[in-house]
Amino acid sequence: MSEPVPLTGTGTTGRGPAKAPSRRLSPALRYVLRRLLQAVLVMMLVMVGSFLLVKLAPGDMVDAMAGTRDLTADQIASLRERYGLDQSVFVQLIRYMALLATFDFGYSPINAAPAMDVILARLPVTAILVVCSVSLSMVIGTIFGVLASRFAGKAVDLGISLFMLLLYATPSFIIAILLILIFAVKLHWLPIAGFESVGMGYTGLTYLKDVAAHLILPVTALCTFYIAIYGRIGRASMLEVLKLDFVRTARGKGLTEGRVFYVHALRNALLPLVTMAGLQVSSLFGGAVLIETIFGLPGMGRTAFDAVFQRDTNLLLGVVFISSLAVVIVNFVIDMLYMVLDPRVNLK
Amino acid sequence: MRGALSLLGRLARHPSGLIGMVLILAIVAMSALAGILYPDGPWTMAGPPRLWPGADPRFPLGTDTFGRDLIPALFYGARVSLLVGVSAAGAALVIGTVVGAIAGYWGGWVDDALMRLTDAFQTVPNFLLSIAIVGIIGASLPVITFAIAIVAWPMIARLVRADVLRLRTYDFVQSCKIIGMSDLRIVFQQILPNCLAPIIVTASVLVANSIIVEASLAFLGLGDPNVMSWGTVLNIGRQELRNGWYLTAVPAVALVLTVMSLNLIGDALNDVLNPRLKERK
Amino acid sequence: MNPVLRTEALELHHATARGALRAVDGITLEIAKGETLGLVGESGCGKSTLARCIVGIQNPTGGTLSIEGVHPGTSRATRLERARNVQMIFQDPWGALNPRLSVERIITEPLQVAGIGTRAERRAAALAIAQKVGLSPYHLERLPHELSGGQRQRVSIARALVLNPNLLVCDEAVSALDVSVQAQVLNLLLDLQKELGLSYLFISHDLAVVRYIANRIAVMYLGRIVEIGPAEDVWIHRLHPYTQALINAIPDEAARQDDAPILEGDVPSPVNPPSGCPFRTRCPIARTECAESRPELRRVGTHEVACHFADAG
Amino acid sequence: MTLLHIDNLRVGPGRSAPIVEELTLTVERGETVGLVGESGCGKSLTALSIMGLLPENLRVRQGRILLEGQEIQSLPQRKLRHLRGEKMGMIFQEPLTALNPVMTVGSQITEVLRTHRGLSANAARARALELLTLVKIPDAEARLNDYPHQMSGGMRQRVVIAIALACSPSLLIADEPTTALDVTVQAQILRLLKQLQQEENLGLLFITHDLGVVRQVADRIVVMYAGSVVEEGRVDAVLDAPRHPYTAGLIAARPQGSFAAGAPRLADIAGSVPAPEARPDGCVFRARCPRAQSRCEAERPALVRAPTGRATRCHFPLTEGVPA
Repeated sequence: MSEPVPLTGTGTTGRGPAKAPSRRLSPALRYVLRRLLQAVLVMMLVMVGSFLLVKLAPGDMVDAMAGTRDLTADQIASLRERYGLDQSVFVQLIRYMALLATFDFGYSPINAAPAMDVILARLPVTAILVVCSVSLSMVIGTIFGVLASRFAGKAVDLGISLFMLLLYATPSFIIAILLILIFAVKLHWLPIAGFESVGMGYTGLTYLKDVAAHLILPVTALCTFYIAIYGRIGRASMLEVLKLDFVRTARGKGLTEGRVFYVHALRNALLPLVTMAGLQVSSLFGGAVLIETIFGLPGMGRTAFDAVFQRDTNLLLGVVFISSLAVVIVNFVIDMLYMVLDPRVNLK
Repeated sequence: MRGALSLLGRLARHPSGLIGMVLILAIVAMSALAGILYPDGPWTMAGPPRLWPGADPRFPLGTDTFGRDLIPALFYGARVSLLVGVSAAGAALVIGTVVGAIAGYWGGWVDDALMRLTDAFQTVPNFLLSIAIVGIIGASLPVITFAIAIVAWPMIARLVRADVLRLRTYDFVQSCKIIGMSDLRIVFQQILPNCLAPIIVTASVLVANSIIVEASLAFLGLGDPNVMSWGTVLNIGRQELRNGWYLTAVPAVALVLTVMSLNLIGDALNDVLNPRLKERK
Repeated sequence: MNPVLRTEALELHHATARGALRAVDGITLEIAKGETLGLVGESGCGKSTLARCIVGIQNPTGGTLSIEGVHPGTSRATRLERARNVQMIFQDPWGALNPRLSVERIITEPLQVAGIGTRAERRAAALAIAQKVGLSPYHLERLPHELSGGQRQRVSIARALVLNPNLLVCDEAVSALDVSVQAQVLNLLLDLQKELGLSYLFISHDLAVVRYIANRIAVMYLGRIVEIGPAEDVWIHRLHPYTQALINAIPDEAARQDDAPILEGDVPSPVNPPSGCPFRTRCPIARTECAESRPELRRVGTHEVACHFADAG
Repeated sequence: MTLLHIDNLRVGPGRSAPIVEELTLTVERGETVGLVGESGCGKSLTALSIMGLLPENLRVRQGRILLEGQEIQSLPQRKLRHLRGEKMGMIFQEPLTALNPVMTVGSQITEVLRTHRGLSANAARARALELLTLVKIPDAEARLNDYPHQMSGGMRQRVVIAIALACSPSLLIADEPTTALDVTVQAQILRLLKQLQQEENLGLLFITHDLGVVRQVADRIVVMYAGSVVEEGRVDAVLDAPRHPYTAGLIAARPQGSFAAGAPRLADIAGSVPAPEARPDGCVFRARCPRAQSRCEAERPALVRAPTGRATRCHFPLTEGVPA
């Protein structure tokens, strides 16, 4: 085969001119830093919002801290001074943000302890709920969505779509009650409430089994809505991707339909689902309030519920802050994951 | 107007659109007739307490723990659900559309600032924030509506922004700039009417979500104590789960049917307004 | 006589993550009344950005621009003033018209925005201009999606002409059309020019079309003009190696001489373009000087060329 | 044996309103056939029919497609799949979207080889490298690990060509492969395709709307209008002396010459292409034809083939010496 003589000696094809040597950051690092900065900004906005809510609450922070304890007028005045309530609103905001940034949410009167300690004690239960629900709903929902798209227009698709619609339209707390009625009240298969069987002194594997039995119903109740979401988005995303040109190229190469579907199309169709996970985590921290209250689980959601009814603003806003922080962290991790899944992302 | 009527006509020819519209019309009729059929309101203790459905022909759906008839409760509850659902969704729609349109069209730092604000609202767990707002300010219908709308608008804002970003590169928008049209007029008269389809579809989902959140708040005991909502009955039912699960089932069915009909309408709107997606089926 | 359009060292740079993107990098040109300047170049050479600067969608970051001898500002009044002098027609006949507005509304909109005439007068004006571009009153009541590609391009032209501008910027205006329709639109543009004394800035990647319609031709590469002059001279006595390569690459020309040298590689990125002559990385006659100093446009015979060695060989 | 033989093909959504009808076409080994027509004439659907990649709502309603004498239509999916990639490859218009954005270029080439040839990972990679070099991608070794978005349009199109040629097919279908490219890059790709076609003795079906491109690459030309072949013959013969009024119109409508001092008007073809469901009876071109007579309305002309291989579907063809 004869190679044509190149017309120029430089051979700079495709990539353009050699990159100018510079101190500029690599695109990937720039992307990570930008995302980090955005996360910090978002947390600062959450702090400002939290401050606004405190200002809207009847009584001020010190009233709340004083709570049921008897404080002298002097003590109250000195507390007011300590928290800067005699200063301008802007200074108060800065001080408040500084406190939040060090996880100092103030005192929780109903628990007679710093709000942060209360939250830390309740965090693990909620974390377990959220992690189990996200992973389960994502896997199950995606499978449903992909199946529906594989058989688009056929009976399987219709069946799955109807089921998704039912799950989508039923609020999680109604599912929770339904599950309790069936599996706890009628069938007695699973415990009705709580995180573990009290007073049994289980250890080791038995303990894990006991906790798992307690968690089956709450996790299921939290999952259903998002199974439907992932199913619907997954189906739509697959159908969208299957219309793209590269799918035709893949078929034109003579690849098996399975490879075209599960390797070429699926990888691209997964991208919007991954983005969804961030929103889901946020929504689960909200849903946990209902589910933990119904199932009597000692988590952050239940704590928020108690705080609302006992007017413990510090504790309530502490829960809001910690949940938001968790969501920001999850979103950051997802952004990093995205960088691996979609090689184009850090060019945007 | 003609466009709206023809849209309704097209919806009626779509199977899920038809089912959804019939159901939603029934709910609307319930809320409209509540005051006429039950002038005494939902709170009257009309009969013996804890009557199971069918036990007494005067109370086909039974009575609650205080002997209140469940049928007027359902009718008045429909009123609250629709009122809160539609007004919260409407408010979210307006905020979201304005924020999304401004961010998408002007771009630059305006876009950055508005999108970080949107991020912040999407980061705070929505239901938690709603509870915090209602819990701190106090439970009344306006506050509840506000608490729902304030967490719902970011979804619309993102949607509208994405669409405006796409449309603003279109040559017809460029051409409007060339003829010297003002930016506001370009956004609201030229661009936004072209994003209507996804906004309308999302609006139906938004109403459904708002209804769920209102019911959830009332279920937790954070509803407006002066109005009878489906959530109020659910809250009462929760305490009677072992012996009177019908108290949960009756409002739950009403809630699920309402939400489902709105979602059916949303799906149908999506098909009718985006013929592109329909080709595949 | 004042030229309709005059640009002097016009620049548009914008900052990107990797450095300044020099989309338009010092363009000096003039268009006289009734003249067509054909602007050719490959994608990314900045020809569309230049067009957008001229009609005022983008603001140049350097140099001057004057339309009918006036430097247009950015205030609303001057935007309207500019609109009456220069208008643009676009490539994609599907994206150039708002899908929700009737053809009549689309054509009368420029008048309405400028506050010209009553509703009835604007309607009459739309009717008149529609007739001129070969549309019938029937078309005025239609929505854009009810028209064919060629008809839509006629609507675009009518909208652009309703304010009686002197200069029409045509950005790839016939590139998306089938050959037979393209011929219809080209004929229309020539007829309108004869009748109304219009000037065109005709931007296209299709050299055959430019050769057909232009009096003068300018060739752009990486934000700069590398050759400009009367169409015939540029075409026949093409001096810049890039112009030569472009013309040799036209399939018809290539079919005639199968072994003509063709350019290797792609256009470099306008971010951090090559030092010296931007074309040197693909140039068949590049020498070391080309990397050191950037050739400016200089007069050679009847036209201008930016190359150190254009007349050497 | 003829490499590709399409006989009286009819493609459409249902029994009526076919998009492609009465299409007969052959491609020999080592021959380039240019398939020409304006948008909507059915030329791309013809290509997709050959590949068996028609969209779900369209189907071959009639006729046969034979590849090396084997009828494709009756083959089971599995066999047909094997023909794609092995015996025939295809290049598409839009190199931007034709490659999977989340897979490396290398893996998109090797998967063809592994599917059809069962090569090991190493062997497939070695062959992929060979292919990238064949399509003249500089620094091929490094490019194997690149993602498509890291390449220019011309480079991506070379990758698509490499994929199509991976298993050394005997038929290559190129659907407007240079339309989305700049003119200098187009010249590179056309030259590359021509060279590969000669070296590998490929049958090349080259679909385009650009008569200049056809003149440059093709041996024979087939002109389509509204779903049917209207003229066919050696490229020079057809382009220099068209017989069908549509071909003549297409040629005359192209801007030629002129330095604009009173440029001559182009001979445009009045009206526009009818939609498949609005095609008139008789000759589909008659409404736009300057030579149409009453017979054109009454009777659909047949594609009349001369011994020279020249074929025309017209009752009143232009004869040589008469200007178009």
